[in-house]
Amino acid sequence: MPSEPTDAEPNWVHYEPEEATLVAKTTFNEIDTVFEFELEDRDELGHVPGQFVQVFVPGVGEAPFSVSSSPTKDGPFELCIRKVGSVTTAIHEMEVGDTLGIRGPFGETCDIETFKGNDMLFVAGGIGLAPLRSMINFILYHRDWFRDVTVVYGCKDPTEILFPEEIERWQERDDIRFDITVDEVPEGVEWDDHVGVITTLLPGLKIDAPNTYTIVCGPPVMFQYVQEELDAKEIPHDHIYLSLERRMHCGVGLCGHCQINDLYVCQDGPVFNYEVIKDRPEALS
Amino acid sequence: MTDIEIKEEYVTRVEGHGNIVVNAANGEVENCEWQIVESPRYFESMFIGKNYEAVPHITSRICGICSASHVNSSLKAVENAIGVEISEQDRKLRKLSLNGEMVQSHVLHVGYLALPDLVGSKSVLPLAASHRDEVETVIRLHRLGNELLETTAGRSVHTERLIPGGFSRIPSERDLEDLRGKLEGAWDDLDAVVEFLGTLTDELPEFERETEFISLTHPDEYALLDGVIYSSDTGEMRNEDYESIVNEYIVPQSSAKFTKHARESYFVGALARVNNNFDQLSPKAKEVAAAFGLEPVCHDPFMNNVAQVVELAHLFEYSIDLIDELLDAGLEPQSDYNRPDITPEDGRGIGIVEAPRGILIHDYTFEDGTCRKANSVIPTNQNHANIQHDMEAFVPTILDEDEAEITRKLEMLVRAYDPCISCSTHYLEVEFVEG
Amino acid sequence: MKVIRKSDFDDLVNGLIESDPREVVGVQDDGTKYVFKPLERAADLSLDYDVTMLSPKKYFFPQKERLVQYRESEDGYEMLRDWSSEGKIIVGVHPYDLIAIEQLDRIFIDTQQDEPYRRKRENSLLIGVNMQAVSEWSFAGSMGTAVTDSGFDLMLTDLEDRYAVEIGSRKGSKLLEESPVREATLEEVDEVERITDELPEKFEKGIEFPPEKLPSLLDENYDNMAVWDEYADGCLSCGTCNVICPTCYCFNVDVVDFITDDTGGTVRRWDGCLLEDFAAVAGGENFREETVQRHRHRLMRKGNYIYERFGDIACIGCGRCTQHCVADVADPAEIYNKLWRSTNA
Amino acid sequence: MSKSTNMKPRVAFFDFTGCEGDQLQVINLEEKLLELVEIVEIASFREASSAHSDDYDIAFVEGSATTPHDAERLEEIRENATTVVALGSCATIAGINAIRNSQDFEAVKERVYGGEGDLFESWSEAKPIGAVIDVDYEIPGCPIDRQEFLRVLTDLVRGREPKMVNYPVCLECKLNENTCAYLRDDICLGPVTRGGCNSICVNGGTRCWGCRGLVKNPNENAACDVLEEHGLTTDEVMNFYNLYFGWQRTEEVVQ
Ligand SMILES: Cc1cc2nc3c(=O)[nH]c(=O)nc-3n(C[C@H](O)[C@H](O)[C@H](O)COP(=O)(O)OP(=O)(O)OC[C@H]3O[C@@H](n4cnc5c(N)ncnc54)[C@H](O)[C@@H]3O)c2cc1C
Ligand code: SF4
Ligand code: SF4
Ligand code: SF4
Repeated sequence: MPSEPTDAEPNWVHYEPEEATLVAKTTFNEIDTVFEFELEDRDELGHVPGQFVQVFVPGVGEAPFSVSSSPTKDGPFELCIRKVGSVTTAIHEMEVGDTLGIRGPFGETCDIETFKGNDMLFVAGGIGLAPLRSMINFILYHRDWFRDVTVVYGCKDPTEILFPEEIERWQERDDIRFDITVDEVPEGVEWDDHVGVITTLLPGLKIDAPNTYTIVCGPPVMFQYVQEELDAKEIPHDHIYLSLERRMHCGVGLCGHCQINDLYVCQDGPVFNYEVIKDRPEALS
Repeated sequence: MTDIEIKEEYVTRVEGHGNIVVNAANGEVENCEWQIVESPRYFESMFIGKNYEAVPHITSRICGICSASHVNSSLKAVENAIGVEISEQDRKLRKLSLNGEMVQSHVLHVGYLALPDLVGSKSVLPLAASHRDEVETVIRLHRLGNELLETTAGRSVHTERLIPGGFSRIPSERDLEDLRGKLEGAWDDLDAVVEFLGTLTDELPEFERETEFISLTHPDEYALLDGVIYSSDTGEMRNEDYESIVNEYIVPQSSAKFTKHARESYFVGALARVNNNFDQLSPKAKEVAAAFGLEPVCHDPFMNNVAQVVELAHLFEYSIDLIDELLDAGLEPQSDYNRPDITPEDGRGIGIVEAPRGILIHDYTFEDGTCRKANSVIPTNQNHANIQHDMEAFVPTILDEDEAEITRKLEMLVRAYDPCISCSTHYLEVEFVEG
Repeated sequence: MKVIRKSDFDDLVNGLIESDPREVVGVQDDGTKYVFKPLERAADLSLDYDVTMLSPKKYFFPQKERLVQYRESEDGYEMLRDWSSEGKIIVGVHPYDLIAIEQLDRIFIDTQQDEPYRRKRENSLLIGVNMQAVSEWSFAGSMGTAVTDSGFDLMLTDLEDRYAVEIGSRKGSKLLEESPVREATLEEVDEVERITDELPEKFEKGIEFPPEKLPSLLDENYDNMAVWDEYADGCLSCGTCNVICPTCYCFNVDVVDFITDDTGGTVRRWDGCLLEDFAAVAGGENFREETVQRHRHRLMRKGNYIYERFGDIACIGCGRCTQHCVADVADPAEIYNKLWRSTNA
Repeated sequence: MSKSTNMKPRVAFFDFTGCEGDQLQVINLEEKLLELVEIVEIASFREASSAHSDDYDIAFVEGSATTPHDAERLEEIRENATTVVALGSCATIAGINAIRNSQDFEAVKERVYGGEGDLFESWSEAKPIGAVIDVDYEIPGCPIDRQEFLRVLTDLVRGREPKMVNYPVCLECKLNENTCAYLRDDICLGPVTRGGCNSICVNGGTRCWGCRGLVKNPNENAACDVLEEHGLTTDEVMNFYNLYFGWQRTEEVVQ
């Protein structure tokens, strides 16, 4: 006997998604698109930067995605999604006006309070820019709370650059340093900026290590190399945060799939302090 | 008269792969062949070196449609060879499993494979729109056969509970009571099929050819699981002599072996059983037979479909009787994971049952519980020669019709036999060769 | 403490079967083992069992459970919760299983607030029974889980023709209202005490150190590959030790629908961290690809991770995994003892 | 979200060397089959229909390939279909047909056809169809499980990737609260056999025979140890394995 849908207590996890409507989509390339969703029953998602939502596509499945927009942005929230499998493909096939299910926001992230008065360094690889963008825009909104802000972004090639217009605006600002690099430039593509893997950008940065907080997001292989560079700069390990990805079936610390040793990515993360995870052998490989 | 060239590859709505080839010029039949083009499966060889528990498991895979008959006949052969007896209760449950399969198979044949011919359709699927009630009736009856099989043997295709020495698990009394209720509830459906078919028998081509009918026979019952081989020409014979009864031989147009006994060919299956054992049919079955004017000895192969419907009535009544006997005696409980303690003797064993399509024979020799020699004679093999001779007699009578109609009628003839070619080895195709 | 005659207890159970809207389930002998299954009459109970195959966890956290149902309509999808709130009356739960349920309560109810679990749990009634027989694989005595004074609505102790009944909740005491029960005599109270005092000693197997030491023992031995490999080499990665365990609760969520329907739903079903694909993500990366990683993860989780998070040692020593592991490599007591000896030799 | 406006997918069934039990399982869907044909169009289903067309999207292929003629037909099917699904053990792992692969082929022919075994063309080995053409998906089982067939077809029609179960039968067997064969002096291939059948054979009181083939990474050494501990000789273990695993073990594991 299905239970009555009305008597749920709001704080309890009951797995029923909220309806959300796709109100806009902007396509960057064949595999990356940013989607704007509006919730049926509330105005705001109420997330903090770094948190994620579980997106349920009826008939296909559920998958976690970081919220890519900053909470300081009014109206619909944004998810930037790379097409890699069934759920992501189904979302890519949606048209404006279509609906799907959302649960969340979920997850623990970094406490932005502790960053106040410090330099901020963001290192994003590929689709890793999607979760960081929420934080970057939040920090730019409260720009005067922080000292220097630097974003380093690496992509496979120029066609895979996410949010190109926004990046242009960031690059035009003089209160933020934005460096970009691509691994390679395919024939016929115009590119007059840096070429090389992301770690080639890091040595050139002037960093006030004790007063810098770093947030990194990208594929697992990238972490290792970026960390070597950050160590070279002597950034304290508890000043470094990583956003990690695992398989998730609940988002609420039960299903066990996202477990890294004793930690749950969906609850203790997805944004982790490096000091916390560096001794967990399962975290980075 | 036009020349005729029929080459019907892979006759449809039969189990397995067979071709029909006919060519005629100036009203003269030049060639008329029933070809079996199923890829050889080499079953007899697969048994070699396998132990007595695996042999029936493999045998089942000879044919998806009559797997329970294969298992039952295989088990009889294994048990005879290694010296194992089963209980009366197990025998009755095995009979029920065999009944379930025969119901399933007959309904499949009459309702899904033959019926479309009679109403001029290519398959049963479009009939779901035009004859919804009839199709739903057929489906209900088909499922009932499967339920009989599932309740007793665990699964409808490739049984799991029938094992040497008995059953790994038996149904509960409640399962049997449920089943009995369903059987009792099926009479209306059967009556509906009888009535519907009655309106269509005019569609059956007219044809008769005298032939020999071979089946099992048993003094006390309409023989299905047990009995001895009986011929309408020569009477009762000894099961041990099956090789000299069936006389298997190889013909070039067929990867299945052909057989013959007293004449050039013989007939096995529902019509043979009804012809040979008519008196032992249940009362209801005899009523159905009367409704169609079927009485022994009937030499019209197209009446095989009718004989199957007659048997359906018998199988329902017989199953209800068996369940009553089991329930009256009370089920002897056994472990949910029964595995009889068997010390296999060396020896040879023959197992013969009536499969839906006729007598099915397995013959094994075991040493130390391991199969050293195996032979199988499959019902459809035994009918191939009869189909061939029927075709030879039938084609000249319909030569004035057009090719499409000749083809259709020849296919109907083949289908009437309900051939199960993947057993016999697999296909049906009519080939009209240039004349 | 109360006392009820066995025949009166049977009447009580039969009354529940007859009139309570909830299904009554209990421990029964299925011929080859004991299982919790729906009860047709009290006489079918086998309360002198040693251990059941699956634990009563299956009634609050079913093997397969619909979570959400959706229906396609003109303007999008309608999505409704679809899980059941139905509780059960469960008769014959041993103390270690009661403790396992209390652990799951702390996780599913107190901490993670899983509503499908909570509803079924809160609508249920647990009638416990003290062990009369001890499973040869169990080591509950050494885990401190052979007896318990909480987690039940009623707790029975067999006193030949009577049961001593301890009441654990208001729901429990209400249950007894209609039945002829009397206060236990002093002797009867003593007898129950003697039985429960002796119970922990009845186990032949045990861990050779106090369970409190388990979390730090595992911390120290995370890299003790000699021991982990010894067991993982024989492991079939079949997940048996996961699904059989009363404290395991990992799950997967699948979408299920049928081709011709415009409705469908999600189903959560038990998963196991020993299964090969458990920690694989889209794109092919598998974070615990090697059997030994998965095997170690399970034993770390039982003795360390859950403890760090929720404060419980998540192995209650029932021995089910030992009994049912086909390859005979799952026994936590044996593995923990080996680690203990290799560290304290 | 709006329902994608698909054309009716066209489905065809083909049979090679096998018992046609898998197609019978499709017919055994009973009423569901009638519902099914409202969603998909049956282009070819020889066992049940005389209608035939070479225009189809999804081809379900049952049976093993055993002759050069089979190979030609398979190539044709591959060319016509967008998606080829192997149906049942004979098609996915050569099934029991592979038992004879380890026997001397001359002896095999002799046993069945006496001196006239060469009248009929056949390879000395029975092969799964994946050894002859590219296969997109597999539905193992002898016979297939009806629910699994429906799940795969539903996935294909809805544009989802059908996923094959990759855990051993044991898992399902434990969930069904069966008494393990090894605890009752029997033997069983459940520990290395791909699940998805809901351990139906053990539920019926027997053992798993391995009909769905090996899981992706079976721990065969451990499974053999278990069998030997329960009294089987190495030869007997191999004989048991070769009921269904013959092809996989020679072609996939050993190579
Ligand atoms: C916290 C978090 C934030 C993420 N943020 C983003 C983002 O902003 N943008 C983005 O493009 N991607 C993000 N991802 C990755 C994204 O979740 C996966 O790409 C997605 O799950 C793939 O699903 P699929 O069905 O398309 O792929 P498939 O390959 O079809 O997935 C196969 C199945 O594997 C399971 N699965 C595989 N990987 C995951 C996973 N990571 N989580 C859950 N289930 C999985 C699912 O059950 C899925 O049905 C994030 C992941 C996490 C954990
Ligand atoms: S790990 Fe084993 S012994 Fe411990 S609680 Fe789980 S099943 Fe019981
Ligand atoms: S009976 Fe077979 S499938 Fe079941 S648990 Fe035992 S070994 Fe595994
Ligand atoms: S239990 Fe084994 S033999 Fe039986 S269906 Fe499943 S895989 Fe096949």
